[in-house]
Amino acid sequence: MKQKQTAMVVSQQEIAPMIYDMWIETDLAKTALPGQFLCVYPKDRSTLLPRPISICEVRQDQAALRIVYRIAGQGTEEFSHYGKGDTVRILGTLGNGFPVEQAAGKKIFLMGGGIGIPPMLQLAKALNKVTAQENIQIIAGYRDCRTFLREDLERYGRVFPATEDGSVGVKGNVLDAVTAEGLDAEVIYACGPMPMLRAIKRYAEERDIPAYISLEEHMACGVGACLGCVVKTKEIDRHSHVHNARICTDGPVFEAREVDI
Amino acid sequence: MKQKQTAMVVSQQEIAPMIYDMWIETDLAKTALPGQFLCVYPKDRSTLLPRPISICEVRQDQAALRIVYRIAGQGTEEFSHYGKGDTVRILGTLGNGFPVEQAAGKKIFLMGGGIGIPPMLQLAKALNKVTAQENIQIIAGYRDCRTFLREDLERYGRVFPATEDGSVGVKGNVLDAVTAEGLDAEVIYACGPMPMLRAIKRYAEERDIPAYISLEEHMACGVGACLGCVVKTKEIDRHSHVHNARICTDGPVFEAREVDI
Amino acid sequence: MNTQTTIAGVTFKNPVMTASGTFGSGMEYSEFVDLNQLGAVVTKGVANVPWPGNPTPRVAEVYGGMLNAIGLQNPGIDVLMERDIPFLKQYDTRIIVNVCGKTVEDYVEVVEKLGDEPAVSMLEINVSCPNVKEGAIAFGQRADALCHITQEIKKHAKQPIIMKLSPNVTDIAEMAKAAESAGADALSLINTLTGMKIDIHKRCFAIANKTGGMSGPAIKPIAVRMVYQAAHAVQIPVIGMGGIATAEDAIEFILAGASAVSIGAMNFVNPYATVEVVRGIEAYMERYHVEKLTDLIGAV
Amino acid sequence: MNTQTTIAGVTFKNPVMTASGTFGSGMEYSEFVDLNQLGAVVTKGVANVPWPGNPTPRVAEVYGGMLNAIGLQNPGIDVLMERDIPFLKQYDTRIIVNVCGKTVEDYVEVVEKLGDEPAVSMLEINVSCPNVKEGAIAFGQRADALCHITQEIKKHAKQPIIMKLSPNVTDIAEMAKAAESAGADALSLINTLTGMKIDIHKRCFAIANKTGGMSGPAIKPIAVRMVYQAAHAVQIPVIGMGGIATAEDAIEFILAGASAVSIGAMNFVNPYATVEVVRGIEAYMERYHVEKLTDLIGAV
Repeated sequence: MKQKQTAMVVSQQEIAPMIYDMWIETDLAKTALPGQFLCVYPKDRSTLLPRPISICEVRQDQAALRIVYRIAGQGTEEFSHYGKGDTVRILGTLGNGFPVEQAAGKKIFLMGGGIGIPPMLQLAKALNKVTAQENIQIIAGYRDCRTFLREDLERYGRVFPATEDGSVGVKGNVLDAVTAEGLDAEVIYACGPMPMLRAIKRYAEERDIPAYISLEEHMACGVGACLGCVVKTKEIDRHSHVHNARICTDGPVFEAREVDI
Repeated sequence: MKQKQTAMVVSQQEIAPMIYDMWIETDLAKTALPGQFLCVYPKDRSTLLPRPISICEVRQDQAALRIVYRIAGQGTEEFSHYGKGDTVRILGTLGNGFPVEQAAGKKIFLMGGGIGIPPMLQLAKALNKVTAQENIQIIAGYRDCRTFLREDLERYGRVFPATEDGSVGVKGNVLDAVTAEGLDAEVIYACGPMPMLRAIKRYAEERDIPAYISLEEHMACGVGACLGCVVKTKEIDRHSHVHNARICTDGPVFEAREVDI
Repeated sequence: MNTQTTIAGVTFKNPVMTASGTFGSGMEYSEFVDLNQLGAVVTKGVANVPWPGNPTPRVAEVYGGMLNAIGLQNPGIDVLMERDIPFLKQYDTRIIVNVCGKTVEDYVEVVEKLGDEPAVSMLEINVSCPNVKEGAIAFGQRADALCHITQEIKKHAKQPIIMKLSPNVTDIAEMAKAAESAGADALSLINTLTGMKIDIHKRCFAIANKTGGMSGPAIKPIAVRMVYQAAHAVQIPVIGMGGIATAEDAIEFILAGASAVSIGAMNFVNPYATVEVVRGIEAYMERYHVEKLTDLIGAV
Repeated sequence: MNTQTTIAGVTFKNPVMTASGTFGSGMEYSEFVDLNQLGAVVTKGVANVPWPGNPTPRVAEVYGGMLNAIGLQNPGIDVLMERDIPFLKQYDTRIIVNVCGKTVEDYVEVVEKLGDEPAVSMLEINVSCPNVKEGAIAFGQRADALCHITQEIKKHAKQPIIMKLSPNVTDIAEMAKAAESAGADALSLINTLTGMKIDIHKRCFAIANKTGGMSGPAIKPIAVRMVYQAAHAVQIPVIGMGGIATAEDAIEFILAGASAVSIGAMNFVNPYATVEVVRGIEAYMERYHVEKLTDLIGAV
């Protein structure tokens, strides 16, 4: 279901420097899928465009969605001041989400880097329905010892942290952790900065395993109309008839081999 | 003292439809004069210019200023939502104010029309120090029976209401009230819509009595720099060297004979 | 109350249209608004062949608006006619197709193909896209070039043509007159204003194309001024656009002389904007007892 | 850290100036900011004789900015030299006088009088005010006219001259080159963009002059683009302005190629804006270890 609505903030807290954790009460939770995202609109009228923020967790019974985001500018700074009972203007749920069924019975990597970690939580929850928990290997790349969401993730899989400063887990990025811990997988799901996704694309292609990567790009409409957020595709895209797919609607999740990043 | 500051709202209530009564805690109260005004700045970044609002009442002991304003657009609409403890961005105190000393021992008209009534309150208070209360005749022109501030005004002078719909006092404008009640005065202080001020200017000139009228005009800077808010003057203005005076700094109060309105 | 407006003999149920490039071909927004409620859907610029557009980032936010340099990515006229027009035909709204090209021949090829599609009521000729190197803008910033392409297209167009003008000119009235003299049936303006944003921390351009077209409420006063100047310079009708977010904005353009208005970037901010503007115009007409919308055109 | 910048041989302690017409002659804002902290005060446009300006309303608010049509009200050059220059001389800041006129002779008369005042470091020639019927803008929207007036003024000017360009043109690079070829020592841009606002309830213009010059953060992306294009078209230095509210905005203009920046309408919103921008630029240079401000000019 795609709808723009004014929802209610259930709670919000800062869980790491500049990183905020907000629960929103909305019936959009009923249809939300792991890997989908919301567009959140600032209230100040000088900042008009929506901020795309991935869905971190879903509680259908409570009609609640959780988003975890980093303050990146005036819009997200405004969001960070919202508290319980405040309204939040959202458009959702958007995007295709991760293909959970591809993991059926398989050994998996969930790779999240920085603010790409949050969508891994709802994905890990969903994957528990299609494969054994010991198959769910969550590799989370952090800057430092502020390993936000780690406890939540540990409830749904084996978590291997990597930190840039080596303060927790393996020193380095998520692929360094894979090597150091001697891990392997049959399917990869990933979200994070572009250099990390490029490395994962190479890693998966070398091993000829599927990697479903969630991409980010500046967006204006969030619904596929403006063609602002495209990614180059290997084949001619069925909708655009050129080598471009829309991240907001054809994505944000793509099989790494399909995109030229 | 002229200063831009972020002050605290002490209280606010709607005292007539679309008309709000706000008390602000600020040390600007210590130097505020009757007839001066504040520039109030909206917080929403899409509306940048200050809203000039006249000072209705001053409590120096409590360092508090009172403003009474009508919702006229997005800015004042925003202000109307402020409550106790909220901040309000103000620049003040601005303008010359009413020449209270001109009323020493004299019989006076204080004429306020609509949202021109509020500045009459602090003026009436101040005039009590220079002339007998029975000399202070406050003629207040309202739209209808919502005679806001009437009780406050009655504490400082004799109040003669006039209403457009005749629901209270004399039916008609402030000059109709003067005629109907058979009133006279040696000095006039007035604030209100331009047609009312023009009529008062004529009335005063016919009787050759001084009339100090407070003018309004769209402002940008409020401090005399932009030359946006000028009024035509009878003589060449000493600052501008043309027939224009700045309402924000040379005014807002002018002796009616000096201006060409 | 009659909200109809007529442009070059084509009657629209109301004056609210979508600005080319902000509404796709209507499909995406049909999930949010009932297209039957709109005066017209103006489709995204289409060329004779598919265009890949510009590299990303293609969009950036600016104070009160946005910059875009999509570069007219489009699937080409054949896909539009086979896929998008049939979709739009299902709705009771007018279809206006925005046409772009790199050469006069490109434009003519598209215009001729559309001549066979009676469901398309009008053609809007985009000679003002600031984001493609060749063609487009080159035709839109010089009066002689604008005259030339207008005349050429008129020779081949079966439908009435709307010339979409660039605001990046010294004298919009001169451009409006040039298009009228060359046979344009109507004008639409403004296209986007060329802008730039620099990321001071990365010290790079916010948009890969360096410059982008600026749209949004921030540009409205410039758009209203140009619509007023253009409408007073020509006899043909003008479609006004540029930062329209509300019915109040739309009415401002109509009072300035616009016979119809288009909602652009604000669709991105509020997907319901178009229909809300339709309802708001009706409310204004009711409040001020305006019987015919046409009584408001240029009524300032 | 060295925040100095040099324009046409004149060195400024920092690149922050005031935009003509938004700061009077400094007296009003000296109550809020220490003028000694500014690179320069650029005074309100002055003519050979007093000008009464336009009828009111002269200003109106628009989304993210404002419109003004003051009409260059000014007390005339004699009052400026007897009253305002002596006031500014008390401060350790550069004085730049903005000069306006209706005819070339008007400009020349003012320029010659200012030649006798060594305290005035530079002259800014306003050929781009959109709010006065004759003169001014007429010189600023045609390259040949801009060339002519620049040459004439150069013949009589003792101080280096800055030609202030209008953004209401098709090709700002062409105008910049025209001024440079005619001998301009520097350029400043952008002046205001011509805009219009209509009150839909009263169905009248918000500004008595109908159109007004638009300024404020809303126009910044257009200003940055034009500063970038002008700075890349000429060798002479460019002073950038248009919607600067913060140090981040100022640095964006400097990266685009501006050797200095001016704060305009935002003085009205925040009387401390100029000094806050000075401090903010210093903080940016410290954060990114920029030793000389000049290293940032055009560094995108």
